[in-house]
Amino acid sequence: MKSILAVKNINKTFYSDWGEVEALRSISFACSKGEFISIVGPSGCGKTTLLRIIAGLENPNEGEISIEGNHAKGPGNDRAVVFQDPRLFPWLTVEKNAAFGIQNLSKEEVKSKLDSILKLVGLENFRKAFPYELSGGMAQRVAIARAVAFKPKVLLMDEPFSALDAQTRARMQLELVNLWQKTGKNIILVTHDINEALLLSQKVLIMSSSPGTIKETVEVPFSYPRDVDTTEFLRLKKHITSNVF
Amino acid sequence: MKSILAVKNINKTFYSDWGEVEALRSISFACSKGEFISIVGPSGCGKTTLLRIIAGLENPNEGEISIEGNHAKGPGNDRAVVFQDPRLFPWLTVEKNAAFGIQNLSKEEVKSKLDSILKLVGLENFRKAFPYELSGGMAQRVAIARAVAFKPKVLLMDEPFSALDAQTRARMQLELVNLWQKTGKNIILVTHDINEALLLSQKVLIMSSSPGTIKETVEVPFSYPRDVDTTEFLRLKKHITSNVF
Amino acid sequence: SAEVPEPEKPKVINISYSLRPINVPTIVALQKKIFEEEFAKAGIEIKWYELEGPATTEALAAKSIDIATSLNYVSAIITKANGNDIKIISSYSKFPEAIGLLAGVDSGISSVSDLKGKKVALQKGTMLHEMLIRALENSNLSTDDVEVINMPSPDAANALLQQHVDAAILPDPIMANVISSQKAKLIITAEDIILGQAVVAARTEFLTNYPEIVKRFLEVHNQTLDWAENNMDESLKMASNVNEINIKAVKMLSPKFDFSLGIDNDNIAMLKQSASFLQDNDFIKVDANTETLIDNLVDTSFLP
Amino acid sequence: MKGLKQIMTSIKSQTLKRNISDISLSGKIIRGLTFPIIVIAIWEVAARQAIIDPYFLPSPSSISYTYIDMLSSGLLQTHLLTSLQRLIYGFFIAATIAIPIGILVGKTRTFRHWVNPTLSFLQQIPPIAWIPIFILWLGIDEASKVAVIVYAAFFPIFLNTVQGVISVDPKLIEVGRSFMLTPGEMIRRVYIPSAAMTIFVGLRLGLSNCWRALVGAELIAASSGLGSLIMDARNFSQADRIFVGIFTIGVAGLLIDYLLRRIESKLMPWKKMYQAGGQS
Amino acid sequence: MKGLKQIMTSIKSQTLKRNISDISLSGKIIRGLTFPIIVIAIWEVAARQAIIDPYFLPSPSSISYTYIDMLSSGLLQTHLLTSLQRLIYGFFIAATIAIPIGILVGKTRTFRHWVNPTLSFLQQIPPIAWIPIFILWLGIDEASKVAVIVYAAFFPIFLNTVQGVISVDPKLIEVGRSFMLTPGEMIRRVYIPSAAMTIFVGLRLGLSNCWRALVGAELIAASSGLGSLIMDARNFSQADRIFVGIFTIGVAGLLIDYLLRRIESKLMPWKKMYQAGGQS
Ligand SMILES: Nc1ncnc2c1ncn2[C@@H]1O[C@H](COP(=O)(O)OP(=O)(O)OP(=O)(O)O)[C@@H](O)[C@H]1O
Ligand SMILES: Nc1ncnc2c1ncn2[C@@H]1O[C@H](COP(=O)(O)OP(=O)(O)OP(=O)(O)O)[C@@H](O)[C@H]1O
Ligand SMILES: [Mg+2]
Ligand SMILES: [Mg+2]
Repeated sequence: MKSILAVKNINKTFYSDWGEVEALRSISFACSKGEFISIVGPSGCGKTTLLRIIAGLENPNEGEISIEGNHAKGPGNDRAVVFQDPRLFPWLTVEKNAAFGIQNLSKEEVKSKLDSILKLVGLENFRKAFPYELSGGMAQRVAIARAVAFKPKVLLMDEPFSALDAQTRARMQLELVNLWQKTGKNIILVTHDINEALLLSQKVLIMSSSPGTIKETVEVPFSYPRDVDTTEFLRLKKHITSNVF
Repeated sequence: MKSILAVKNINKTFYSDWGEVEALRSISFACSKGEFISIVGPSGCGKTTLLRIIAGLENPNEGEISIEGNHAKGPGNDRAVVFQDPRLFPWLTVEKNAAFGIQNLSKEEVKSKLDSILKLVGLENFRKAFPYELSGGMAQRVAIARAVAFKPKVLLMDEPFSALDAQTRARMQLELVNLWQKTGKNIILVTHDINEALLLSQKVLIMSSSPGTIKETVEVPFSYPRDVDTTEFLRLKKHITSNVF
Repeated sequence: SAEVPEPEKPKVINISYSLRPINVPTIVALQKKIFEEEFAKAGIEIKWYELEGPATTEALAAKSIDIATSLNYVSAIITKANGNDIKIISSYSKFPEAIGLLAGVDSGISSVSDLKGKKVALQKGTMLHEMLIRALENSNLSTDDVEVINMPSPDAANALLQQHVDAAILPDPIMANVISSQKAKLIITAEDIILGQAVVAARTEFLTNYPEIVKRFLEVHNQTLDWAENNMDESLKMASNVNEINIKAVKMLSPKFDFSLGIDNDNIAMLKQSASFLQDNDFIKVDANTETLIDNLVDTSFLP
Repeated sequence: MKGLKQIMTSIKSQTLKRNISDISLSGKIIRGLTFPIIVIAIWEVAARQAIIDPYFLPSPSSISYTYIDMLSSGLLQTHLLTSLQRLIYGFFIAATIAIPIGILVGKTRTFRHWVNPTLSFLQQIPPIAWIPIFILWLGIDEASKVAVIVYAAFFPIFLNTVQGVISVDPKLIEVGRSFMLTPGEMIRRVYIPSAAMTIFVGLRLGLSNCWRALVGAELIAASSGLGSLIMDARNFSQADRIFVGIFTIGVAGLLIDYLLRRIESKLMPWKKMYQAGGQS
Repeated sequence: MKGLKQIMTSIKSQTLKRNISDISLSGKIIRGLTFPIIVIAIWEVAARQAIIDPYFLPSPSSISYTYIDMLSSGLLQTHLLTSLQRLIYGFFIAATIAIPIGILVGKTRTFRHWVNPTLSFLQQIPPIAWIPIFILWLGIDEASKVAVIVYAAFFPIFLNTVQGVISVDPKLIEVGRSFMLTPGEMIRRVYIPSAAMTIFVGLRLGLSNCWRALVGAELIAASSGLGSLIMDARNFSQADRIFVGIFTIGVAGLLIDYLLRRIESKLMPWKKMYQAGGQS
């Protein structure tokens, strides 16, 4: 299969007055077209840093990212990010925040697109609200809407659902899988939840910390929609939890 | 048992240019001395608003909060808050952020206290780091350290562990229960994770949204340390998930 | 002789003026648009600019104005010495009586010789300054015997009234105002001490290009003077209206000003004295010959 | 019961709102006027008791007579309009230059290195030192007066714009980058809204500098304008007219300043977050 | 292998760091000087070709002769020191008044209503209008000159402090409130560090206003000082001395401005977040 995204031998160290932090060491993996990959690992292991490097927002000390075979320097139209914190623009309403990345569309098209996306994230009644009027989970949902509306080839998501309750989260997860299957997008999802990773993605990269490395890559062989209560699922989860983490 | 915190008939509506949001309606509950209560509910149901009202940071439209029988207006030394976002001071290092609330202690005492607390949250190697050098989970852990170091009677926590991976979270949960048992503090924990609520608290308030009301109060009869895999635990969890949510 | 080619003429003449304290000829000229009408016949436009202080000499040097009415002679000499190529073509006004040395009523000063050891406020580098130094010389004192405090005249008046200084040299109408407060008294005026003169000056380039125009300008000025002379009351009323000071004050000030045109040899000699005085006191840095400086500066050939 | 409660809540909310706007109307004005009125009252009494010399401080009542005189003769209006025109030209020119350069300097570090020392040098120069140069380059008509005003307004606007741009939350800039905004879009959609509050402070400071610079500007060949009014009155020691000039400048400046603040809060409804203390 | 790699990384990091500070040293200075040097070069050529009138713009070389003259006679140093002293007094007094009032006004809305209109009025008044009043109250010695400078510096510092305090992140204020900070602690530990960057812009603007106000201040009975040097030179149409005064003010101002910015970045190491683009 053709690889749409290739991460080659990334090293990243942060230098501070008080010392250095080796955040990533020798990270390599590839993502073939339409693949849904998730990255799990303990807090501070470098998940966000890796995602930021893939997004082109941070330069690695060594190694490179290539998209469809081309060396990618800096951000691109082909990737969109859901950051770990919502990062909404305080001067824009919910709908304007969600529409932030939309380009080259007529007013009507934008409107109908917004309608469907805001419904998707359950905020159709909060179109005119400003970010300071939202709850933590609502803000994060606006951020998801903003990234999805951008229609990138690769969707990079940094713990997008961690602020959500089980029910909302389940709905959003379902919608994400739907979106992925319908559009054939690539998705790279950072999460700290092994369950979520196994439920959603085809491949799970398991990272360990200090320095952040990929400890194991697990293929998830189940078909969609997945059931968390099957014995195979539970066995794989137990395997990861006990052996890897 | 003497109630240390009483929440009496709270109503809260937010008025905006684009409409009003009735965030809380007729919320009443009491928290007896040393009790550990958690509040669960869907995103946007008013959990944070309720916690903020208890903390004295927001005024309800109706109703009142009393601490040990006294009407509490505004924040007090008796309560400390872990906010939903870390809210660290960007100009302070990790250790200074953690020590922010500490008062009337000698330098040595502060140092030893910080040592133990930073170890607790696993950041002993990041004492001198500034907030922008931390990962999302690390920042949240500093916020927890800051609230715990303040030594309040009532600890109010708004989804403190939602940014953490399973392992770190489990460790922090354990430490929280230890702390609670050792000090006899009251803890009110907002979470969107029913599992977490059942694992940690003695009483779970289940909220529903629009308007935010307390739908059911569930007593958790298990002794500590708790095991999530017992049939009683799973039955209670299933009950809540299917009947209440 | 009808075949003589039409002399070149400018499209516009830019003229600076000052209405203060009571420059009657200019007030009359502006009110009655005398110059405008006169030069319109030749197709020349007149543009007036109210200018004060160093801005006048700067505007001359920048060729923003061609003729400056009412430029004080000290500025004229200093700016000429520093290379501003202008010429004095006539006197505009003489008003030594409108400048005076005032002393606080409680200062114990009743003559110039009492100034020894006292604080005198005035604006340095002006004719006020020249007056002080000359008055001191006349009383066998020097600048070292007094403490000169450099201030613009309005502030100097303030300082005198509040007894921050013992004496001040002030021009009218500030002088009159201070005297009327009865907190200060007049010791001497500048009469017979300094020229106390404002001159009509023009850029040399303009003079050489349009000598006839300049002559005409002075002629018209003379006509204005005649009119003012013959209509004294009306002129003074105009001055009162334009400057918004009451007619009584105008009538009091008016006799102190001599607006007649022309520069006689006495006047030139006085200018030369002033120039060498300015040089002696370091107001003119250049090692120029003050005699030739004034000879180059004054040009009486345009007078009617 | 439920319906009644809702109505009650809604009434409450409305009275609440009315109360807030009440404070912002009459209450605000009364509070704002208290202090000046006390000063004026003391001053009037002191003047009547001849405690202060009318040569320096004429009594408020005599100033107001002069005020009325000058108003009814239309003279004051002429002065005000002339000055206002200069001021508005100068202010807009300054803003038009200072904001774009400020954004560039704030955004691009290299650019900052190139121009910072030069600007930091020019910033200190007294306006009066510019006057000869302005006369030379711009003549003695309106242009050089406006130039003095431009110079007065430039630096507050410039420096506050730079500051505003530098302190834009880097997280939001990253969002812009990740959505591939062009540099122009980045400025329009991220930098300017973020920096708007700080830029507005610059505009307000710049505007007040304009008023202050009027006297200096109108030293250059002005027969009309509030600055020249004050200067003339000074030369004639007419204290009442000086005060008329000062009050006119002060009040006109205050009104425009108020206008600017109104525009600011209209442009930035989300700014109230900073009064409300919200969460995001 | 691993050890080698670490050494390599460390060397890289060090060269990286050195490079950055390299730019901040010589490179910065060279870039900063390019523009002024070009201007001076063109100016010198134009002066030699007699394209510009030396009456207004003497050639840079002739200005530098005067400069050297005035330096060797010690005259310039005296002027500079006199002015510097006034400036430092004025600046510190202004900062000492403006920052506390600014914090109060920014923090307390009621207080804002009381004083805002008055301050907004006073802000517009031309300094020259104050001179008679300062003379009345403070005499003609140093005090009234310093007062003019205080007035010049007050408003930029004040308004930027207010702005800084108003835009403190309400979330951080809530943290302070929930930790029961006393009002004093709140100011010291939350407001001031948050507002520091904006206050520093105010200080820089205030300082440059001080330099600009020197001429006005030294109209009052000053026999020495850079402002009076410029005024005298203007009255005597000595353009070379005007420029000596301007350059001295410009360079001295630039140096102090630079100093202020150094202090700022020393006080606020976390400020680099805004250059790095970090996360929190
Ligand atoms: N700008 C920075 N400067 C210095 N160190 C940094 C910076 N950003 C991240 N780090 C460090 O790099 C390491 C990895 O951080 P990262 O944010 O990638 O972790 P993470 O896996 O996303 O953790 P979490 O799950 O808690 O969000 C951490 O030790 C952090 O302190
Ligand atoms: N300052 C505010 N202004 C207006 N509306 C607000 C404000 N704060 C909260 N709300 C509204 O109140 C409701 C409850 O918000 P709250 O933050 O309490 O939810 P929550 O239960 O904490 O949700 P989450 O789990 O997503 O954090 C939401 O609908 C939100 O839009
Ligand atoms: Mg992260
Ligand atoms: Mg919440």
